[in-house]
Amino acid sequence: MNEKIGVYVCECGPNISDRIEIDRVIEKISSVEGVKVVKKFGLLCSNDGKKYLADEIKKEELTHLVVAACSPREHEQTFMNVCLEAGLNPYLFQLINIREQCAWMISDKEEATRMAIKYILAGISRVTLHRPLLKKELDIISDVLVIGGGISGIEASLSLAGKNRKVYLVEKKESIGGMVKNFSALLPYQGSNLAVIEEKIKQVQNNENIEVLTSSEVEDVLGFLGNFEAVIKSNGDGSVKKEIKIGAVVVATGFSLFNLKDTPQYGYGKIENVLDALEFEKMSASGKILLKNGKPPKSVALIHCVGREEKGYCSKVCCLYSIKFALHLQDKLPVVDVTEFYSDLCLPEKADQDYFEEAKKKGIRFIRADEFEVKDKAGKISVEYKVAGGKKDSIAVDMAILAPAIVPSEDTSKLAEILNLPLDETGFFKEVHEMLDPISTPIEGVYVAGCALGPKNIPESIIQSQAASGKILSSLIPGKKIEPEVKVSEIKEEFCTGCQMCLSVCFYGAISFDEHKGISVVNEAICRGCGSCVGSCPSGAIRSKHFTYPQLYREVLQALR
Amino acid sequence: MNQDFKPNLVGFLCNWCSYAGADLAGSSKLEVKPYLSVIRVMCSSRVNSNLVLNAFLWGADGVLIAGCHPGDCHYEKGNYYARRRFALIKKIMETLNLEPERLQLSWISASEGKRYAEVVNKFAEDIIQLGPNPFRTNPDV
Amino acid sequence: MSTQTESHKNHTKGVIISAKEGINKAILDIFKKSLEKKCFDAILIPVRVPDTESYAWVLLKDQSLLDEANPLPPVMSVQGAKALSSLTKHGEMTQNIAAILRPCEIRAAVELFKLKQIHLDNISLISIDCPGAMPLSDYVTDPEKYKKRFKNVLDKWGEDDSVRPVCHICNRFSLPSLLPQKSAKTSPAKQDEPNLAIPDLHIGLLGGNKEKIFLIPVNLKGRKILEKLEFKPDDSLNLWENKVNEVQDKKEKRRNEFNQELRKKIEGQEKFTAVFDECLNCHNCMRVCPICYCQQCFFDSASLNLSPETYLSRAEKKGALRFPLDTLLFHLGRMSHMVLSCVSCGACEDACPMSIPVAQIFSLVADQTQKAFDYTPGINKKEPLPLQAFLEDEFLEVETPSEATTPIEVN
Amino acid sequence: MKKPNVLVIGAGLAGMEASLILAEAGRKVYLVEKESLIGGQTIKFEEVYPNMECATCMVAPKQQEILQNENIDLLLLSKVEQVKGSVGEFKVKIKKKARYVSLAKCIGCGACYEPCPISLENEFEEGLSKKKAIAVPCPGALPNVPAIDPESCLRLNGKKKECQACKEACMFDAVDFSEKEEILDLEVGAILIATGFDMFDVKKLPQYSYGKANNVYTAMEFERLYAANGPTEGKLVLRDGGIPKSIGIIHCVGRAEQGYCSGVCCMYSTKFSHFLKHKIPEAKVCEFHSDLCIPGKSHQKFYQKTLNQGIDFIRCEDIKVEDKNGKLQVNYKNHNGGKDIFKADMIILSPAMTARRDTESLAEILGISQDKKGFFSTQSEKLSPVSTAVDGIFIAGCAEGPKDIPNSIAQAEAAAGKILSILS
Repeated sequence: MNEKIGVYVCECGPNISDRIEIDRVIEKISSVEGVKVVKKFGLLCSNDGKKYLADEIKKEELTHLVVAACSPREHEQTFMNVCLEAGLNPYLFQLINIREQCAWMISDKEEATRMAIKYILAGISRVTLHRPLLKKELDIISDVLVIGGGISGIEASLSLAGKNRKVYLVEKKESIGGMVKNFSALLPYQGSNLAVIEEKIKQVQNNENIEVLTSSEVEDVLGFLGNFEAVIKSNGDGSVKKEIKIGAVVVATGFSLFNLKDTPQYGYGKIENVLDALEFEKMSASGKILLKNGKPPKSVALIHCVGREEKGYCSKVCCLYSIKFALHLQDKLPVVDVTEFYSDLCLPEKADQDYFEEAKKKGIRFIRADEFEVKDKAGKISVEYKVAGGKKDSIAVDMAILAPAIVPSEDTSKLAEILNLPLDETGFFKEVHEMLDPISTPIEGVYVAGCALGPKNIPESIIQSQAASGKILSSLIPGKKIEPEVKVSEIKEEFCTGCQMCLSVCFYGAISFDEHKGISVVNEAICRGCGSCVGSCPSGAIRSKHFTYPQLYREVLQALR
Repeated sequence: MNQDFKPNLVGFLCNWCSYAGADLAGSSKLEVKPYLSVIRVMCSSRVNSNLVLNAFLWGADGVLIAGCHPGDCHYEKGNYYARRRFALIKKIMETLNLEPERLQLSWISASEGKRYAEVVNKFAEDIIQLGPNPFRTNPDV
Repeated sequence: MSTQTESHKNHTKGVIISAKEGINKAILDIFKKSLEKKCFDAILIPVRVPDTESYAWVLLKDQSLLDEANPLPPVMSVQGAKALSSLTKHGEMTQNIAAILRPCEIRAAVELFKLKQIHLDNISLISIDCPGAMPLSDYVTDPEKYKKRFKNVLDKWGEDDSVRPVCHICNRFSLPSLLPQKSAKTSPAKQDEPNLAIPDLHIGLLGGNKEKIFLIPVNLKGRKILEKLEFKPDDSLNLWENKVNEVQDKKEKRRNEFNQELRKKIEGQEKFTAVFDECLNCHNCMRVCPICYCQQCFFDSASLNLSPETYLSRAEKKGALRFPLDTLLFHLGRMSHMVLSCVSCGACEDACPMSIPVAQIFSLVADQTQKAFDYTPGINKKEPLPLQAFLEDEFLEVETPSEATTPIEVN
Repeated sequence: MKKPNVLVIGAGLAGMEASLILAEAGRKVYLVEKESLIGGQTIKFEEVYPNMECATCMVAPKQQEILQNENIDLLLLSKVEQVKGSVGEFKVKIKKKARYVSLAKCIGCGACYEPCPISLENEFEEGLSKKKAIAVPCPGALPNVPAIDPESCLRLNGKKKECQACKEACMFDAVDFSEKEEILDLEVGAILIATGFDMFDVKKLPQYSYGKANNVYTAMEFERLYAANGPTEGKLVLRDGGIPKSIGIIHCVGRAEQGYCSGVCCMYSTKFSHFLKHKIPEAKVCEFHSDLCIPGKSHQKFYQKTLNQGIDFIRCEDIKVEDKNGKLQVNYKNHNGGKDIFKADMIILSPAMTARRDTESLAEILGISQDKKGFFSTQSEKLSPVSTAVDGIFIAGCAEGPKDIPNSIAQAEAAAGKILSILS
């Protein structure tokens, strides 16, 4: 043992010195093997204190530093920086929390001192096992792959593409624009006219930093933030394959509509002039709102929440676009009587309610009802329903427009497999954290925006795309390197038996299996250092740097002294 | 029961919730019994039978594992795995009747300083009632 | 039990084969035929080692050598799953292999499959009703005697207690206990599809009182094999089925009583330590255990590498410290690592030079822990290992309640 | 080329998120917060729906990052006074009030609270508890450094010039009565408004008897009442000391007056029921709502779960709360027009989220407009939902309108993205 350990006890003013007999602590500690100096200081986190520590490290040529002061959550970083300045690897340092854990918790001075000594001894015996850890720096690719050419994908591409950032926009269909292209109009306060969208589409096509790959699909994506490789299959013309390197991926694959075959009671597909929302959007976009018989409808029923019960969630946008339809019908047709059937009006945004009031003023009828039956009665459509209180009722209309629930687009699960992303029970992509990190996924560098995450209106989708761009623009700066976590897991090859327990418990997909060697491999650029894999490995083949078994055992043994 | 018995308790606390909860207990100056030695780990899922059994057989009178409440894990799912691993050890100890009461799992959030104090004090009392871990003095272990 | 017969009624028809010249002969004839008919390219089967009384696993290609084979030897010298693992750990079989295994060996094989220590592609697993095996230590003292005694074991199925204690209380000795069951917490992986069944064929001995044996196709693959062998699996197998149920019920009962007794004997720190007092730390139990697949056991104290000083201080506290060290740590640790997959095959106990009832203890703990996790090892290839999965609302009882979690009483 | 700095107004969830992203990109961020602590409204919540996560645990790591990040210059107790110039070259005047306690010297031991002779209503705790003239608003507040309230401090308001109880108690010489308010001049390339929201003042609606009847609470009050770090340390005790056995939760308080649905009240009210039922299983909990607004893929599931716990959800109108000598009574008109009553010993009001009172003055300073609901207005009709009419000025979070947490975060990230792309 040729360690030169320096132990410094912070008095933290009276906070520690009043409640712990620091001198007894010092006396007890100084005899410990490997300890070169034990000293106390008034307030180590103060500027004087930091300077003092730095000087001590140099003067005493310390190989390890132990500071007994406050919680690591307060000042671990502070003292690690001091180590850096003084030329000591910051991971050869241990902060012992004798303030929160002893001085402030234990009123009996005798006991507090006893525990403080325990903690410091533990820290000393632990620190001697510390290994210097070095920050790694990885080069990054700043180009981005955007999957899906709808409004979300378009927005993401536009806000990302730049002079030193190329964007690959992959669209399954033969042209970009997505669902929005079918719309007759947008809500007045959500982008009043479609020109804005056509403009955006043009901008994409004219942007030399955006490579649009239509009739194409992503076949494979591998890698991690800053260094992904993807294979794009352009099956438009006999499946050409293209390999690209990108630093991040934005998934914006949008949505599709609930399959109305699953709710036959609405008569969709069986009864003439029963349309779904998308069909009506197209119809009114074409400017000809006509029945099959070529005449304009005189009465229209709009039915909300179709499939809501089956899917178990509210799709948020149906109430509003149904109101939009109603106003549009009134606007375009000389005489038309419009009725909206809803369960709960969902008007969650600040301008929504005015829009609804406007519709009411203009004579749109709103009826809360459920248990619908849509029937064909002598060429007319009869909508039968139950109102609150249980009373049955019905009306006859020329046209019925159904608002089906928003559901994940067909190839969501396929793509989830390719990207190794989780889905939630509704089948949409799952956020890494529903509240705090709503557009990120467990795979760092892969983001999801728009309706691929769940039902959303257009502004929300755009916001999410810009959010994804924000994350990418701040983490992938051309020429800048990224610094992955250093307290990560590593696998001792000779002990690994290849049972892949660790793979199954790693939430971030940081561990892969090397078929050739028959062992698991940690990708240090992805690992966040939680240590779950270590806990899962029966052979002890995985060690988490800075939290190794021997280091923790040392702490346990001291605890049992 | 031995009045002046001072149990040696080992506590594995996750960095993000429980350790923060402990800090809050301290900064709120709540009285906590001076028997638990806290060992900080990044996530409760780092703790497994290897650590717990060693502590226990080396004579720890009690071992506490504390992490974020289910659903709150800083690493999303860690504490669910931790719970299963703990349940296994607990079940083994129960079956062999090796005083399973000496093992405890508690969810303590960063805002639950008071709860931290409660949990630790209650645990200490229970263990004092139980007396020293027989393995302390067992030369065979 | 009832559910078991339910789930396996769908496919209880089979072939009745006469065994006038003895069970072995009957079985071996089937295998010879299967090699001729190219059902398999080779067979993994226990064979008596020439001029000895011991048995070894042999991968047979030449059918003439089958005469020395013994599909149901009186002892379990090597756990079949271990043999299968050493055969296929590093890649799948390129030819069709049949392996004839006891139920516990099949289940161990499935666990090893989940642990990626075994490849089951192109391997037909054939299970056989198992009457249990003789304790190895007894057998080697006087093979002749115990071979005779083994015949009696086969006659008095489940009654002769000269078999190893874990065999005597084994409740998974036949096909029904190898079939996936509907489970309380039915996860998608736990559906009861016949094609999830692990063995393709099962050889039934029960109820045939040594005059006939039963050949039971368990899944599609099994049926195909029988076709190739020109067997029509349409004999009804009530005889076998009823006997299985009868023995099963007896054994379940016996197992419970036995475990209750055992528990009394070993529970508590003092008794438990005493049980392992004689342990030599030879770690044979670990080496022969099919589930212990680690290259090096974590609990070979090497991995702890503690300084002498720590041992001194431990000795100081205790007054004395026994070496070699960490006997209990090894056993409890090994238990915590493998007991959820333990199939109670008894290999560990056979291997213990000090005849510590290690298999009985592990089997007892296995019952309890596996029940707690609603997990039966070796039944369903698709079901994840308990420590690889979790449910969000489970094991709520293991968390010690405190004010924040317990509702307040309103007077 | 020197990258322009960014001014972020408001250190709530949105402001913090944006600041961290901008700082990671290497931008210098001036984060202006008018309070003495960071974290905004979210840190008042014990749990957030739908997964009932502990808000403190969620937010604390972000707060720590903010305090430790060198690229972020945190200006507490500060207000934007004046903004001149245009995108890329805004000139900003900040008025920074005196804290009278040095962030550098104070270590948050709290020795100074106890000797202070003055105690006043703690606004952070919605007035449910008192605090000293020198104090942190709640345990665990970050930065963990008290501030002195100059209005009530005897020395600073001149009532007792010689008082220096706190200064004497402080071992770190962190208390400094001479500290003066400062004016800071900053140059920034872009500005992000993340000033958050206020709650509708329920006193305006006498029919709910708030302030008259003892046990009528606002949602925010209830949030603090059940927070583990709140005035009762999470114990559910009413103002009169009892434990509620029958609780009514009233939605849409102020919706009619404001003319919009706030989008989150149905969910947080459901959260309350969920908590109450868990805490007091035999309690009767009743939610009075108009339309249930539970958009989003996971919200209905949470509602169903709570419903199955045995909560009554009653669709009704004309709700009135009466105090019948100490006992509360909810009178309402049910869906088929009949009158009904519900007897309760606790009422929780779920008020609308409104624009902050200071929105108008700030809008003026920034030269941007407000919508007719009083929130800052964006270019949403131009499909750029986080941009304002003024180039280089952006909005995130509830400053733009009522929002839940994920949408605020997304907006913050979006605004940061826009700023990074226009200033690169």
